[in-house]
Amino acid sequence: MSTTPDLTVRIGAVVLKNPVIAASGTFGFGREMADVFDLSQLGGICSKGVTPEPRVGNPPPRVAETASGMLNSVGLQNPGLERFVSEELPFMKSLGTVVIANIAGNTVEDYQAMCRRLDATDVDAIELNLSCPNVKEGCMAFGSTPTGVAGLVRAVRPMTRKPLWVKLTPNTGDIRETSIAAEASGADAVSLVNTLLGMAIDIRTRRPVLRNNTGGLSGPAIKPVALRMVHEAYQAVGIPIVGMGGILTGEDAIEFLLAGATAVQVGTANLVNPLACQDIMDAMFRYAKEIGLERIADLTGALRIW
Amino acid sequence: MSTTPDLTVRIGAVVLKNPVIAASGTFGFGREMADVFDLSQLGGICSKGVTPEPRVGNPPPRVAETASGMLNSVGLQNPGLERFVSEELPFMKSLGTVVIANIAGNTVEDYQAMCRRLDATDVDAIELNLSCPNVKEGCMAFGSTPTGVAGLVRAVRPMTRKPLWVKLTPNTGDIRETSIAAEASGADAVSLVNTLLGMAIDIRTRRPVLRNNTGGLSGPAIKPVALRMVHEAYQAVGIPIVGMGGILTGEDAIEFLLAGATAVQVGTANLVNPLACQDIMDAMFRYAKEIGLERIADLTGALRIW
Amino acid sequence: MRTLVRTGLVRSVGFMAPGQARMVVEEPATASAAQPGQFLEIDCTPAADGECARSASLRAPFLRRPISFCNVDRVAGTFTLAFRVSGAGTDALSRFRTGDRLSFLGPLGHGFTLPATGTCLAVGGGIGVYPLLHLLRAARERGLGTAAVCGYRSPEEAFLLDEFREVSDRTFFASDSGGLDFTGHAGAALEAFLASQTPAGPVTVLTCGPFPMMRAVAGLCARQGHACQVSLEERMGCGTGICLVCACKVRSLERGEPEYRRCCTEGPVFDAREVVWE
Amino acid sequence: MRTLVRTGLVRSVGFMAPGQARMVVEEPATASAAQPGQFLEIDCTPAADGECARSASLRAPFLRRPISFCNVDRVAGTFTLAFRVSGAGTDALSRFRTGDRLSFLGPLGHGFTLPATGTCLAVGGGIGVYPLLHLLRAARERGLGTAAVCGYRSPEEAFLLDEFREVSDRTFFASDSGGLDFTGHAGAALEAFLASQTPAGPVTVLTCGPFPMMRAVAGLCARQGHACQVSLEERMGCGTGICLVCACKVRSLERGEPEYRRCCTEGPVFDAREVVWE
Ligand SMILES: Cc1cc2nc3c(=O)[nH]c(=O)nc-3n(C[C@H](O)[C@H](O)[C@H](O)COP(=O)(O)OP(=O)(O)OC[C@H]3O[C@@H](n4cnc5c(N)ncnc54)[C@H](O)[C@@H]3O)c2cc1C
Ligand SMILES: Cc1cc2nc3c(=O)[nH]c(=O)nc-3n(C[C@H](O)[C@H](O)[C@H](O)COP(=O)(O)OP(=O)(O)OC[C@H]3O[C@@H](n4cnc5c(N)ncnc54)[C@H](O)[C@@H]3O)c2cc1C
Ligand SMILES: Cc1cc2nc3c(=O)[nH]c(=O)nc-3n(C[C@H](O)[C@H](O)[C@H](O)COP(=O)(O)O)c2cc1C
Ligand SMILES: Cc1cc2nc3c(=O)[nH]c(=O)nc-3n(C[C@H](O)[C@H](O)[C@H](O)COP(=O)(O)O)c2cc1C
Ligand code: FES
Ligand code: FES
Repeated sequence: MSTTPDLTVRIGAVVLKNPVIAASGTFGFGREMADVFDLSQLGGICSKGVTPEPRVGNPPPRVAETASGMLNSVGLQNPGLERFVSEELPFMKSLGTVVIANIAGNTVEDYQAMCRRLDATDVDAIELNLSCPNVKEGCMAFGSTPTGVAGLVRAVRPMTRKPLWVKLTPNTGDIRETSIAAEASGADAVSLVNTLLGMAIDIRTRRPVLRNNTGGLSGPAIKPVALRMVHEAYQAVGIPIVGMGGILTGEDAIEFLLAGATAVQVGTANLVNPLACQDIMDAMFRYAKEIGLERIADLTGALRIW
Repeated sequence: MSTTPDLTVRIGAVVLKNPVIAASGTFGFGREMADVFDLSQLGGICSKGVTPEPRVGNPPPRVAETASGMLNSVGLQNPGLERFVSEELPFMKSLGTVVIANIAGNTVEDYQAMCRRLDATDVDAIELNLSCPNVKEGCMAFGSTPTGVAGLVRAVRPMTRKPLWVKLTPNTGDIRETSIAAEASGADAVSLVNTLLGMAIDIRTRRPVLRNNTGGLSGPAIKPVALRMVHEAYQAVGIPIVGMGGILTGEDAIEFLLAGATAVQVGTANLVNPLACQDIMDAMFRYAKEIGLERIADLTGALRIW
Repeated sequence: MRTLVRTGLVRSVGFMAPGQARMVVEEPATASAAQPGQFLEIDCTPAADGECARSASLRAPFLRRPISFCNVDRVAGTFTLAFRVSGAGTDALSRFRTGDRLSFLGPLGHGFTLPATGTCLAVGGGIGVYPLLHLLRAARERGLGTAAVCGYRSPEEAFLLDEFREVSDRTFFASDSGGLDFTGHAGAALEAFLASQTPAGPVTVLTCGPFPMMRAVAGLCARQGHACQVSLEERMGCGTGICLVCACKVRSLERGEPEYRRCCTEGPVFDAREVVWE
Repeated sequence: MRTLVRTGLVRSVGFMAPGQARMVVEEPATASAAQPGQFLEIDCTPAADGECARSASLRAPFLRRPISFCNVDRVAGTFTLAFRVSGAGTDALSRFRTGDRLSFLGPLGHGFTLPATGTCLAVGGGIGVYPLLHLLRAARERGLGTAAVCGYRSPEEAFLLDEFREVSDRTFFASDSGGLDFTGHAGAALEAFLASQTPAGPVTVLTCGPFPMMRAVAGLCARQGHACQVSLEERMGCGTGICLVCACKVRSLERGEPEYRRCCTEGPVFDAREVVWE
């Protein structure tokens, strides 16, 4: 890619080559795709959600297809923080792109301890997952109310100098309030949105399709809701927004920038198209070139509401 | 239709021939479909949202297609309560099915006055729309918090002996809480759910596609969320639940019954298939027959969670 | 009971010009019923036989698309749809193949009203020319005079010229980039045409095309005292009148107050004097 | 870089038996690379040329579907997919036509491991027989002994019999309702087969089919001391290892603790001794 248009964006102190980040839980730790396309081109990679101890995850079935989307109930299957730091992070850092560690815990202390540990690594940013709908304790419970968000972010903030991105849940009455709480408590960015809590039923067995009964809805189905929330949050906070939810194409990504996102994460799209991130980066570049845009960053919030 | 299986369901005092109701705002007042299929077969018809005074609605564009769904921002265009009572209600009552009046207002007094007026009519039930995302004041503001719901329902309850169904919004942190508030304040049923607030952007013009900027998301895209909310509410309240959100086929409708709905409303499906309600009724009948079910009402809440 | 949901057999699909597709569909009842200016709400995925609403996961795109009748052959029991490929729906439609089944609702809407006598002067711009072909054929069958003023972007994108010649006493083709009878848009072409010709009897102008063009045409008709009917376009949900998303702002000739009417039911064709040109 | 996303040309589509479809696809690189027991993640809507991810509104159904190689012809550069129409995705797939483009990811997964010597005894039930055809052909090419024990619901639903005869030294066809070599399910058939035959050299059993059947087969192999590989089935998201939804419970032979492994990457084929049969 040539240098004009300039695709660089900044999330606080973190500079991304371009606004496209592979989303947490939909790109592993980058290993599976490392020989599929050149990952150094990516704006960034966000790790699968990491917890203090290893987690085996939920029993299968863990996936249900829905109209233009899917439900998942993986339940944060991961090797635990120590193995993440020793085995996965070095590999991710070797890829030549910005690396974000997505972390989740059951208690405030879990998050604090993980942030302290990550502070001593070369990870570029920490994404506090306050929005996983697939685990019994913590996580989404923190993220669904402004007080929950504020309490957690305030407790964690002193533990690290790393940029803190707070990933919020759409399963809330007002995303502005939780975003404002994150900003006021010291977050460097908010990531919007995680999955909507959903359910699918097999009428033959009269059972939920997912063994976990409910799961997180992602994919194009949720794009209108995610886009609205990014737009709302953009009017409410001054910190950068990392937008996501149903992005499949470059056009989708540009919609999120216009609504107020500084960067985007691409999740479910990677499942149906392993080259999704690359295709989206290419399409954004072409678009910027076509309309004679100098800096992609100028699109952020450029939506003209009626 | 023969009499076995028995498709009758009861929402409090209201007996429906079968669980299929045409949803508010997606069937007009029944006129357009009256010569398309035999409306007397329907479980019920819910009117377009009616307000105290006539409303012209929002400027166009009022619709945006989304992945497996649509956004609308009609904004409660309707002839006002008086003309509804004098011109539309008699026609609806002549159809030979249960008629539900869906009403919306800006203030508590609006709802009170409308309920008083409707009490003197032969409407079978009143659906309090506390969830329209397309009007500036009132409505969804009442429905998004438990205290809002409780305050409104309590104020309105003494105004009428008609059954009160309270239609709630999915744009809330916990549907159980608003459902419990409705029940505790005297609602006879809750209708779940109205549309999710969403947005679509035209990247060429950098404008929201909808002239109203945001709109209500409906259709199959929202089914997993609606189904989960019905399931949650069923575990929280004892009054019947009228389930809806993305029902397109008989299977979809049965999923809602299993999750806890006593009846369902079919909305957006009518737009793409004018015979949707009929097709769904037929499919439910066939299904019940095939599995040897005597009463469709036995499906309500029959989901076996893991 | 009125049959609203129908399935037709696709007889042929092809391109008339780049991005301009044409599909011939066989469904005799629809061909008989079709009135000029009416439209169908079309499902853009091939239908299994008789099927209307397929399961959610197979509806792609989700909503139907409104397309007007471009031509109708009652004897053969067929009708022609002509459309510009401008998005997911029309793209999917252009990929149908002979033998596919097409699911549609209709005929829908309030079409053009043919005058009792005189000349039907059809004025179209871009894809707005399509429904005018059916209109002119119907007018000629009624023994009315027929004339067509059609505006295109360029001669390369000018389609259906022969077809228009066939059904019109006079044709006048305009192109923004020159090379046809007139250089300029359809509104200006109409002015030139009316200045040079005196069509037989009272003239009724029937127009379809971009909003600014139709506004110019309506203005000219008002000044020159011709009756004028315009076919408006609005995004639709149902096409059948139940969802109220297709609001067109019109001013009732009796009441005078601007109000929203349904493009799919009270329209798409309105008396030009009713339209609020904003 | 590894090419993961490919597009092939559909050579033919048809039904072998009611609800049992077969599709032949040309894509030489895929045909060369395909290993027995591997699968593809298939997009169930025809692809425009080279296209992979189409716009959201046209992805229907949304996720890809895992389908195994049933047969491979490296010389012709083609492979065969055989599948039961059991839902929206496979239904859409069965409606493809000759000349359509098929988008897929793969070859994916860890397939069967052919032994160095002896006999490959393939045991399949229902649609589980499909991948065994490719397996037996590969085994024969390697000079191994081949035998097939296939279980069907009824003789009417017994497909690919001739194809299995062609690649197997011995075949033994079972049907739940009688009328073939054996009456009963594939597990019982295997027991009868092994009681009546002594295949050449050490026997490696490779099985694919319903879970209870494979459990029975694995139990028999454990008792009789045959190596056994089983092909598990789990709902998938990506097929490429990045989403972790396809968890299969297995017990590591070294560590012994049950753990979840990815059906799409560590599987679908596992050593029978690893599988947690619950
Ligand atoms: C009454 C009527 C008759 C029409 N007749 C014809 C015809 O004969 N030939 C023809 O080429 N076009 C016609 N159109 C326009 C045609 O409906 C649109 O071009 C088409 O819907 C675009 O769909 P798409 O999926 O290709 O585009 P997309 O932009 O992907 O569509 C997205 C959504 O917007 C709607 N939409 C987009 N553009 C328009 C538009 N111009 N008008 C209305 N809705 C739109 C679509 O229906 C869909 O809901 C007619 C429109 C109306 C209202
Ligand atoms: C590794 C592997 C190889 C396979 N090979 C074959 C084959 O060669 N021939 C064949 O007929 N079938 C095969 N299957 C099963 C096949 O994938 C399913 O029948 C198919 O996905 C059903 O999709 P559908 O849309 O028709 O059904 P739907 O029920 O509509 O599918 C809904 C969702 O559930 C998933 N699903 C449904 N049934 C299954 C199932 N049995 N296994 C996995 N996912 C399922 C679908 O992928 C989809 O995501 C294989 C499965 C796996 C895991
Ligand atoms: C299979 C799967 C696993 C996910 N795991 C995580 C996770 O571990 N941590 C997290 O913050 N989000 C997780 N997510 C949510 C995504 O990162 C993203 O927020 C969401 O899916 C919406 O974006 P999308 O529609 O582009 O997928 C997961 C999503 C999917 C589909
Ligand atoms: C065009 C349109 C208009 C609607 N108008 C109303 C309304 O006036 N009052 C109301 O309570 N709900 C209204 N709704 C919401 C529906 O009744 C229903 O709750 C929602 O669309 C979800 O169901 P569905 O996915 O089956 O459409 C409207 C929905 C649509 C699509
Ligand atoms: S499109 Fe639904 S009323 Fe016109
Ligand atoms: S299907 Fe995604 S990891 Fe196996």
